[in-house]
Amino acid sequence: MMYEAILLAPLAAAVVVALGARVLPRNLLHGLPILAVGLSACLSIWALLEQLDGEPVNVKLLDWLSIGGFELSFGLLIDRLTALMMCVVTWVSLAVHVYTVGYMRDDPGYARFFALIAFFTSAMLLLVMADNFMQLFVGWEAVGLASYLLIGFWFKRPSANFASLKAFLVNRVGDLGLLLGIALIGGAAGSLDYAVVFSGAPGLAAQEITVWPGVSLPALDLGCVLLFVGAMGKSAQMPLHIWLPDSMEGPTPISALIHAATMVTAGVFMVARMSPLFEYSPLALSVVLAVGATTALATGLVAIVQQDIKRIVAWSTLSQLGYMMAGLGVSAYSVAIYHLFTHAFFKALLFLAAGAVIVALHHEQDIRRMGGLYRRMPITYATALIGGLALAGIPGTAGFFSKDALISAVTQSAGPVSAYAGWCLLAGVAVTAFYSARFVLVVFHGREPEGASHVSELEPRGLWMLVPLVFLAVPSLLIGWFTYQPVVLGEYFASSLVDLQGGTAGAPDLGADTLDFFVHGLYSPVFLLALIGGLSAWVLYEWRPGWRSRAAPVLRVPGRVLKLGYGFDPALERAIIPGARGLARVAADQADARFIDGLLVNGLARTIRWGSGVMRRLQTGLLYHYAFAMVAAICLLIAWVILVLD
Amino acid sequence: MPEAGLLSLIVWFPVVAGLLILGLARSAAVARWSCLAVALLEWIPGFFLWRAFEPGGGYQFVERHDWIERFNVEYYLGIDGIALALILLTLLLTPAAVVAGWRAIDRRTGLYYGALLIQQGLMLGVFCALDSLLFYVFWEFMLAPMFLIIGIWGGERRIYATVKFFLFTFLGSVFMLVSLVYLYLKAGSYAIPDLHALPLTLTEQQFLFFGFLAAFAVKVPMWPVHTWLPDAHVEAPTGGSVILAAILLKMGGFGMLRFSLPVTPDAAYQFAPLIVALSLVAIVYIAFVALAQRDLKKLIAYSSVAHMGFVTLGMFIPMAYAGAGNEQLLALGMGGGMVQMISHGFISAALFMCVGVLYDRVHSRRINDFGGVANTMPVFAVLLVLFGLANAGLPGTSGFVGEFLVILASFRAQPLVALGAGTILVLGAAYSLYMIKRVVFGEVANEKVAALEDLDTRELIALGGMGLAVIVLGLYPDPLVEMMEPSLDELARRVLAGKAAAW
Amino acid sequence: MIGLAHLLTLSTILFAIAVCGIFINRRSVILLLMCVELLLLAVNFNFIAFAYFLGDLAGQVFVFFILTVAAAEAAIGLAILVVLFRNRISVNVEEFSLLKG
Amino acid sequence: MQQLPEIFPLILFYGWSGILIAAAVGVITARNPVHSVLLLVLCFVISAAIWLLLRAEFLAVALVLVYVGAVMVLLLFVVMMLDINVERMREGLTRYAPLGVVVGLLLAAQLSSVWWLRQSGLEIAAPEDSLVFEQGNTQALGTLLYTEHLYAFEIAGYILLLAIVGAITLTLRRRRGLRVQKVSEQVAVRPANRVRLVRMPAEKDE
Repeated sequence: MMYEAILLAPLAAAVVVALGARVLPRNLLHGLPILAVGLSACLSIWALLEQLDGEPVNVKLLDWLSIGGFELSFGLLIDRLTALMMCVVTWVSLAVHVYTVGYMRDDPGYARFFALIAFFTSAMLLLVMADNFMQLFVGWEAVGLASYLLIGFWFKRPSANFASLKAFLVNRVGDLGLLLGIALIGGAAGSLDYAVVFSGAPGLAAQEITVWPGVSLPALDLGCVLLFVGAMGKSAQMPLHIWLPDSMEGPTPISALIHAATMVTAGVFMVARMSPLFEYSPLALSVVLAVGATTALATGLVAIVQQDIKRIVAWSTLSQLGYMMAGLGVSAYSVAIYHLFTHAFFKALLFLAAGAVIVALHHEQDIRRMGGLYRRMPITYATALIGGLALAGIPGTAGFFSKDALISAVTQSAGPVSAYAGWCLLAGVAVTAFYSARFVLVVFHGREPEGASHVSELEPRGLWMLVPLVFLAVPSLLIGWFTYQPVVLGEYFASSLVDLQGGTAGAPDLGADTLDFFVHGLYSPVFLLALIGGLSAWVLYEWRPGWRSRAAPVLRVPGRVLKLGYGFDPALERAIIPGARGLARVAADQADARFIDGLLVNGLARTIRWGSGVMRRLQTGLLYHYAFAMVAAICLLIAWVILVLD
Repeated sequence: MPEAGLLSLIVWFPVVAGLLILGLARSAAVARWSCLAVALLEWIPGFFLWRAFEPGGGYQFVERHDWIERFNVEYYLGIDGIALALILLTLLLTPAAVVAGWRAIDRRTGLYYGALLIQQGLMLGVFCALDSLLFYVFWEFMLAPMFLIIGIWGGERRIYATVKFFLFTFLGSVFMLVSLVYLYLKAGSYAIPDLHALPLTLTEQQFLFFGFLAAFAVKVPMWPVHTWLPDAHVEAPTGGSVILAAILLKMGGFGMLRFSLPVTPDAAYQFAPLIVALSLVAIVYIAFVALAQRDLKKLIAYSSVAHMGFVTLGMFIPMAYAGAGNEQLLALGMGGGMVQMISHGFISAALFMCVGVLYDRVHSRRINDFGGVANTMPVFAVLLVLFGLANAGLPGTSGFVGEFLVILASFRAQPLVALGAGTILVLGAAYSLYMIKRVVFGEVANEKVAALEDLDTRELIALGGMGLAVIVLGLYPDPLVEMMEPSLDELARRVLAGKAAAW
Repeated sequence: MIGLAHLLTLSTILFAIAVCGIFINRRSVILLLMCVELLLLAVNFNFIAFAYFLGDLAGQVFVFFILTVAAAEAAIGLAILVVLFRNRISVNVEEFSLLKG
Repeated sequence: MQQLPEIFPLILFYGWSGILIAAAVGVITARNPVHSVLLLVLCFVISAAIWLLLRAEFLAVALVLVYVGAVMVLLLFVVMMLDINVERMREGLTRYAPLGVVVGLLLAAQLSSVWWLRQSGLEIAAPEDSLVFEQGNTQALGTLLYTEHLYAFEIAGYILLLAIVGAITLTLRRRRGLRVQKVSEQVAVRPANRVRLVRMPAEKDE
């Protein structure tokens, strides 16, 4: 009953708010969702505590349908992984809900917004609490729907509409992979229940799928790769990452909740959830590792050249998602999930801080028109700094614990692409530190732009926005100290994640306990790289800004490449979209209208009309022609009688 | 309520009422309200039908009387789960079709609403008929009211559209008649259960299969005999479009389940790859065609073709590649096809009604004439987005269920086919949401859009009801599937057992 | 003695003359009607001859009915002719081609 | 009945046949339609005579009565009634003559070929042996018509009726503006249709 309440409370609030948008008082419009999500959040903690000393729980909700040997149903599977995800989702969601009260205060779509984020919370919970693949897919698409509707929240803006459509369609490409993966597993295992499929994983590994007569592929490898394609879409891995930067068209709370903390990590969660399958497919793991590591470095580099405050954070999100994927790729599921966990807090924090800046500056998003805000917005500055430090992985912050552990796991793994991945991630550390520092320095330090004198973080939204910032800053700074030991070193995930390859165990760099790891971190090259990155940002943006213009000619070409995001977006906009449109036009106008309808269908009609025109000329209307025809026919008939019948 | 005669009541009540309205209704209001009343009254026997039906009980509510003794033609009615699902769909959607014409039909209303009800009765007759000649009679008579509805109240090119519609469907069904007559000569009976049991050689089955295919493929419609559909839809009044898309197209799929598969199982098995190929073309290629449409109704019509491609795909893919004896897979595919049909009935009807709502107000169906409708019609916008997303197969809506099951079945049979079919995930979303982006979102595009009024109560009830149905079917399709499953299992067994061996 | 051959030859000649007549007279509907009567007469000859030589009255019955129908045909035909003439002031066959496609 | 020489019917036959063929040729070649009709009458009369030779007495009489008496008179009537331009009617006679002759000959040749080809195998019973002609021809025919062919006979009657009705309706000319007594209306008339009672206020003296 409690578990159902966690899932359904936000949904109920969403429905009530949506239906009562015009009649409910304003207090209820935000009060109900906040209460509902708060309830879910508290119950999630309860669920987590239950799980700490209990067995996984499986609750059946509803028989969806059963046909052809498949019994599909909705059900809740709560184990430690789920419980952790539930806590992340509900607590970040709660913070964002509260923040939204301030952020969206003057928006005409106030009720719609709350209905949608409450709905999103439910959908995300549905996803993480799923006990079968079908429900996973339902939740998967439902969060995609919420994301689509929220990116396009300001539906009057053409750019928002374009971004939402793009996000949905790119996600759908990934979803296609996921759906095919599900279909494969369903077909091979004969069931879509996690329990059945996971217990049959070794058997699946031996199966082969006939893709084409004569061509067979290992079922599990193919299935895991397809599932990962789904994860690539949702978790925005290259090359399906293109939707995430554009999704910043949505309101900032959404960017924090959906496009940083929760939804985009669904892919990571999903791969972790499928660890019993991926463990039997080294090939799929290598793919995950390669894609993740590439994304981690490549998108981090792009973050350096962004000028839009939200896009910097967005590209950094991509990079961090790459880190998580890389962690999954070396079977360090617990570490990847741990990074997901910490990242949710500090990335949401960064987004919310960015949102506070944006609101304070009256929807100015260009960092070149910002600066020196630390005086005007001290609390925001402090929290953003904490977020930046955590993102850069400075020892002691939450980000340090998760990221260093993750890098350790990757660099010590021994897969075919481990070396490449290790170098990517290490280089990524410096890059991360660089753009984090740049973000904080450019926005909060430096010269104050003109007209900024009246800026204040207390006015006009006040506490509604500051409380969530502080609330998120605390775990971003401190949570590593409490959780590192049990989650990464301990056996927290032993019951929910399968790690046959030994991704985390046997990594000496992980330290003996939390303090050991912290001290170890201070000496590690990772910290050094982070310091180098951060310091170079300080040099270029604070100490000697002039050096930037001097370096500009040298960096023009790489800068351009990065600004274009390696050409993915231009390729989409100049080649794929026009190509699809052209294909559609050809299909519609030439193939369908002209060929099938024009040539075949109407052509047939024309042929008949032509034929009847010819036949018509035989009908002269003159009597003797008919008479002649009759007599001639009689002659022929008689001739036939004489010659043939005799 | 007594079960005997229930089917006759359901079939003939609207026909008689329609004739009465056609003959007697003097004013538009009388015609409208009485038609709506009849359509809603039909729900009562429909409800009893639903309650009294026992899944797995074979053909039920059977009525059997001699009709033309000389040729052993019978008045033979009866339903299984498959037919019941479609009957309920018809009953539920007819009131929506009535409401759809409420504003737009302002001349010869009596004739219009009479024709609508007669159409309903005849369609129900098709689903109920267990005598193949009776089936054929209903099947052909069904064309007449639709012919009138499009031909009289249609748009500018209505004559072209009706002639095309009529010729296409008629040509197809003539081949079916030939097949039926051959079967009669062979079996000495027109009763469908007898035809199911009739042993046939493979060659016979091949010819019969194509005879049936000609009729059903046109109705579904399958690529490349689909071009009548966009024209018919574009010219038809909204109510006509609703009926056409929601129910008339389902005749094709229903016919395949009633005739093509069980009567000629071995030929179906043999030609399944062909049907699968055509279905794939319909899904992928037609989706592209839909993407390029500038007319709302055409877009939805093409998307109907693509979605009905899923129906045929689901029915034939399990046979195309999987080995014989895989009954569960076949039941899965056919079940997916059936769910897809029911779901598409609601979704396409709702989408056409949405277009009708816009057309009633703006008198245009061109996508470019709209933009920013959400600003002036928020409730309508929510519903249109819902139906658009359902059309894109979003989970939680009924559109997902069928596609999911069909892809599940396809992948087991042939992964590449599943990949091709799966592109609907992207393409379907592309054309649905691209349309929504241009119509619903954005700034108010012009004065006409600025002057739009939101839905009135009638429209809201009709569209809201369909929206509810779409969501309920998406979240809880179990009752629907449970109703059909025994029939599908039975059918799958029969099909896979084959006939040529018996001969 | 008159043989069957005599009669058949006669009817053949009569028939041929009537057919010739249809082709020669391309003008007058009346003449066409008359030729048709001649054709029927030729046919009647055959029936009567066979009735005689086969000793079966059915042939004569047939002739009886042919006469009846021919009379009806002539009546209607002439009526049409009159109406036609009244409307077109002509019985010229070449001027009538209403059925021209 | 006195026996005539065998040759006598044959002579009659040849003579009448000659006249018949000549008259038929005349029908199709005569310049004046009236001549054609008259020649056609001759044809029918001669035919009737030949039919008598073939013991079809009733039909011969019927032919003369019905055809010569009714149909041909009708034809003649029409021909004379309609003011036909004879000269124009005859144009092109020679133009199409060859074609007509060719077609006619072809047909004749084909028809006779049937006869010549089949002649050998066909056994024709001697007419004297036939019992059918024992009783009077009219009686025999009547018996047959009213028993075996009763339905056909009835239908023939209807056809004739139809022809009568058809001919009348076709040729009946309704003239506009003709003042005719409409009896039914006169009978059905009511006082209200003829007399209108009007209530007038009485005139007041000012």
